[in-house]
Amino acid sequence: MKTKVAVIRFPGSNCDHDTVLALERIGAEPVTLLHHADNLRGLRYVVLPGGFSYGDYLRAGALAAHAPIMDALQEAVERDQVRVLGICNGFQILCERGILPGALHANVSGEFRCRMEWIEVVSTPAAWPGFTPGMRFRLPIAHADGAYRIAEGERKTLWESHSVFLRYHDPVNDSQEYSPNGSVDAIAGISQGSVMALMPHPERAMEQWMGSDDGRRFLSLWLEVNR
Amino acid sequence: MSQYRLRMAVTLKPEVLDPAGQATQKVVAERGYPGVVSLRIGKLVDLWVDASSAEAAMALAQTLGQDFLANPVLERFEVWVINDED
Amino acid sequence: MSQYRLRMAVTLKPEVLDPAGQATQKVVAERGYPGVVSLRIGKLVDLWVDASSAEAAMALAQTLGQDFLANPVLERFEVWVINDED
Amino acid sequence: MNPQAVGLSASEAQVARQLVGREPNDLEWGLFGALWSEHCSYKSSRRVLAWLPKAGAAVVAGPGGNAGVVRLDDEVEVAFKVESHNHPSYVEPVQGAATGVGGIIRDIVAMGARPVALMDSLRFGDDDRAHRLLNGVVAGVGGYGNAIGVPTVGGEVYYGPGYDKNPLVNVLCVGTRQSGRDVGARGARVGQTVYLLGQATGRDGIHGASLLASRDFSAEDQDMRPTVQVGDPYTGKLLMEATLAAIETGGVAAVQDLGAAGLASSSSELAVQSGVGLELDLDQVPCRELHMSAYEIMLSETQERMLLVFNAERGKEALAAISAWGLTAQPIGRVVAGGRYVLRYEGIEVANLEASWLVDGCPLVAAGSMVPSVAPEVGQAAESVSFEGRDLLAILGDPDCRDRQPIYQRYDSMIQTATVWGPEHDVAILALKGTRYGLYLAISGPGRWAAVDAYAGGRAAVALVVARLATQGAVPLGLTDGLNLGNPDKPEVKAAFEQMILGIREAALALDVPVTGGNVSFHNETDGQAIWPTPVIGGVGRRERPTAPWSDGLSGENLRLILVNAPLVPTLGGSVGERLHGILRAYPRVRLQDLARSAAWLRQLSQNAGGVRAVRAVADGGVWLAVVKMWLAGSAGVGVRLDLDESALSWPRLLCEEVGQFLVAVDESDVRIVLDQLALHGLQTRNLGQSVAGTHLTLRVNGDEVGCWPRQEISAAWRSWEGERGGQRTS
Ligand SMILES: Nc1ncnc2c1ncn2[C@@H]1O[C@H](COP(=O)(O)OP(=O)(O)O)[C@@H](O)[C@H]1O
Ligand SMILES: [Mg+2]
Repeated sequence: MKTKVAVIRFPGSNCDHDTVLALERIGAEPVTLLHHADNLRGLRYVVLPGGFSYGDYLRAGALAAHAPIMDALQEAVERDQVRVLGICNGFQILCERGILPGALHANVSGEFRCRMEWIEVVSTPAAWPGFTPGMRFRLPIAHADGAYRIAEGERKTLWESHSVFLRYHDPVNDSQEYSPNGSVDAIAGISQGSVMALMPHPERAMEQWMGSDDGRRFLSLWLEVNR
Repeated sequence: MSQYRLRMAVTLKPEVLDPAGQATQKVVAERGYPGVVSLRIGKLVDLWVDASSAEAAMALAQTLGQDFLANPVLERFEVWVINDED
Repeated sequence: MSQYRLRMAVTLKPEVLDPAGQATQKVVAERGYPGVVSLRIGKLVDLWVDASSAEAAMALAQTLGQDFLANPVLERFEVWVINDED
Repeated sequence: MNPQAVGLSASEAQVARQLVGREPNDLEWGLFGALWSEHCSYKSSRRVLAWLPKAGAAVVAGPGGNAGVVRLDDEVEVAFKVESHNHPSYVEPVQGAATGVGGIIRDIVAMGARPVALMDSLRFGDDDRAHRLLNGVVAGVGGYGNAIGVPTVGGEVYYGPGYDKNPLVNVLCVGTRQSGRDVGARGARVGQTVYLLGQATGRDGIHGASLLASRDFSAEDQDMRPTVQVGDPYTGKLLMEATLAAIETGGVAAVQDLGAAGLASSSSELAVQSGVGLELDLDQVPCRELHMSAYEIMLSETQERMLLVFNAERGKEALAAISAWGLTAQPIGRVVAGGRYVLRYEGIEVANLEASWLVDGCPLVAAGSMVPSVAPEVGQAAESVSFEGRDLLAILGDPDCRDRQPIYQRYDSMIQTATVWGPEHDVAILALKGTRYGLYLAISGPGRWAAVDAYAGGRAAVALVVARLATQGAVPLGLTDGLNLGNPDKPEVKAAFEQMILGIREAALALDVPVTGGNVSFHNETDGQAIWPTPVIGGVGRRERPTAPWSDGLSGENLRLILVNAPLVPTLGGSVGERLHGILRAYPRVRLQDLARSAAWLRQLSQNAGGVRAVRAVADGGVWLAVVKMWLAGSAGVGVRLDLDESALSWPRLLCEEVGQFLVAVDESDVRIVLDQLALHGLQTRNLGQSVAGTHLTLRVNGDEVGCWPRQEISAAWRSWEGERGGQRTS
């Protein structure tokens, strides 16, 4: 039986289709749900894909955070520990909603950035033992607002609670301090409970010819399937 | 019911880096305008609100600020009522 | 020389389409906040300026508004001096 | 009203009066002014554009519609076109460029095709305003394309005087549709209702493109600039999805996007193309502002709008598909028999014309004769100029040559997950779902090469697109041309325009590619200073196995570097090399037959690669830049030894930019076979050197070592933007 995965589509989502294809590539059965739906149809896996949910003019993810589907999602997370993956705009929405701590702010360059990056797993999320520290993935980023920010006091808690999941990595200088967007502590993704989110796009790294097929490995680990 | 005009200033907290402001400040300096010590860019929201009183209008604006218009991790906001002469 | 703090509101001319305001207003209405008749989003620029007088500071801000901070085709701007208590 | 106020000449006004048989009212004058503007009527260009070859085996739709369409295979068709947004981008770079992207995307959508790729062709001056403009334009292109979810997979940028106050922003959009899903403006039938979809109409850019883009700029225009349109990619996305979903239902009879001259041009063109009349009720048009006049409603250039007509069978389903995207289609009129174009507002008939008067009535300027100009004398003076190592580094860092990463990393080039090769290559490759053919895209728009000899420039633009497609062995299917020039009323501009078209025509015929559509932008001229005539050519090609591209990087030692189709006497005319010495002479006329044979050889070879490990087309910066790019794109630990020994010709050989030359890297063991093959094809070759172990590039000219540079130094010279914010040019 294929695992069914909800892919949430807001009117301005634009990576929903790529995410659906990627999930199909690893043998899952994606089901697209619209932003105004008021329940998750009992699905246990949910992806919030990338894009510009309601234009993202005000702040990325700010308006989407209040969509009916997000009420349903929050309830499902709290009650049933439904597994959520936020990718790029999905990450921004989860932070805006307060399901994840912190916020994603304008890149330090002040510019959109689209290019391949290396990311490294920092800590194993309790719900996903398959991700182990030191694991590396080559995945593209494509965002203007990807600088992770969090209040200074909470930053410590974030580390102590092992919520820092992924960091950017510079293989040339083997640097831990490299970040393409100016995130604090080079944070590329965080996880708490059954929710994880990252700025890079695993769904865009599914074949060698895309520049990397590490996204397969990433999504398979998230879905807990053998690819 | 009357219509009230309110204005909200949404500014980045002082400790949050402002790439847009920095870039603008740099351009301003390069073009030879001395004296600009700091420049920060925020958002301005102009609201026209139907409400029973100025207080009710303010209360609505405050709610909007909290729920949508500002992100408390990065920003703070202030609202004021504007006279229509402005 | 003293330091002056000025604030500039850069707003879209009323006849110019404001996609940000439009999208925000629509969602605000859909989520059940009644009474918001119109919502427009502009830019706010906070300036800290070294100048010989408040007038000189204002003059600089006006120049910056014209040359950089607002595009006269789309926007207009107003500047005011802020007391540091604000 | 004085017809001059809407841009009509006295004689045009007289023709309009005769057609109408009475004095047109103000609104009618406004409609004539807009539709008979240069931008909408193509009055100065139409007769000359007719020279372009339109027929080809793959052509589904040639010029005339919103975009050309070619067949990729039995299932998939490709719609593509280039569009300019030059004036608006000067007035407001971010919004001007953004709305340019939005506009060309809607053209593709109006053909029933889903946009799959964008490319941008930009030109800026070399004054210090250039970086502000560039920054804004790049933000605008990215801001719209990234948000609407169409990847920008390539583009080009060049600099030159004359573009200072007339920057160019040309955007190519490519879309795909299923075969047989032909829609367009032709299908409206009597009795059907006309709907307007998308953004509410405001007073945006009234008469903008039609009037302002149809004459020159001067300093006095500052105060009369029209309200600039603002791009809204979010609404653009909803409009795109809703329109495509509606078309998908089979319920759409006709569709036309609203661009220049808004409702006036879209509705009258739809009427003429469908051979029907229209009655529009302007009270039904949703407006963003109060008290808009009929004139304003008809001529507003508010973005993100589409005109649709539904058929009886499936119209309801189409309307439902639209509302599923949160948009409402507003009925604004009906299709009637005959050809009458009637507008009503506030209960009164405000205009009553024949639609064809507006669309086809404008008197056209006669074309000159179809004789190519004589090639200007080039002379040898510049060929004797000699170069030093640091000149070569300067060429790498020249704004026309250097790395474009600071620009393209601001564009989402990967969304839709079909990009095999993106903007870091000279040709883009898309692996589309549902076809075994890859879609290959290239764009080229030499201004420097057309500056002195527009005919040579037109040929070169087409030649470079075909050459770039050939580096992957792709077969060109069709071309689109964006032609940017000054004021066509000036004899020298008109002549350059005609010569440029002749050049494009010659090259397209010789290389066997049709031109299926394009755009003409005149009046790129401020205070009497015009731009270089600038032909921007976009091309689409196809080949199987797109996910296994032929390399453009130097991947190992002991590869021989061979120059294929080397000119017997290379020239520096029009090159970056000679401009470094303050010279700008005529660019050489591309040897089209030799290019055709080289491309044929590459296509053949691409089936089995036969020892050729990497290929690049020579262009700006000549062989020198081609070698450097091939080297830097290859693996570390490989060095290059270049050895030129042709006495007086060595420097021109290295820096000649004549298109049609290819740099290939060949396995040492296959060199003999490859050279024999090339001889058989009648192609001249030159041995340039080889890849070696190591990390340096060494250059010897006529026995003297000119330089020996570590990879780091060459890379830094080419990435001369590093450290600059956003990589703008600093003069
Ligand atoms: N340079 C050109 N070469 C070939 N066809 C052209 C050229 N310029 C315009 N056309 C054709 O003329 C028609 C009208 O062009 P245009 O007014 O730019 O279309 P739109 O209004 O959709 O932008 C189109 O079919 C276009 O392809
Ligand atoms: Mg069109």
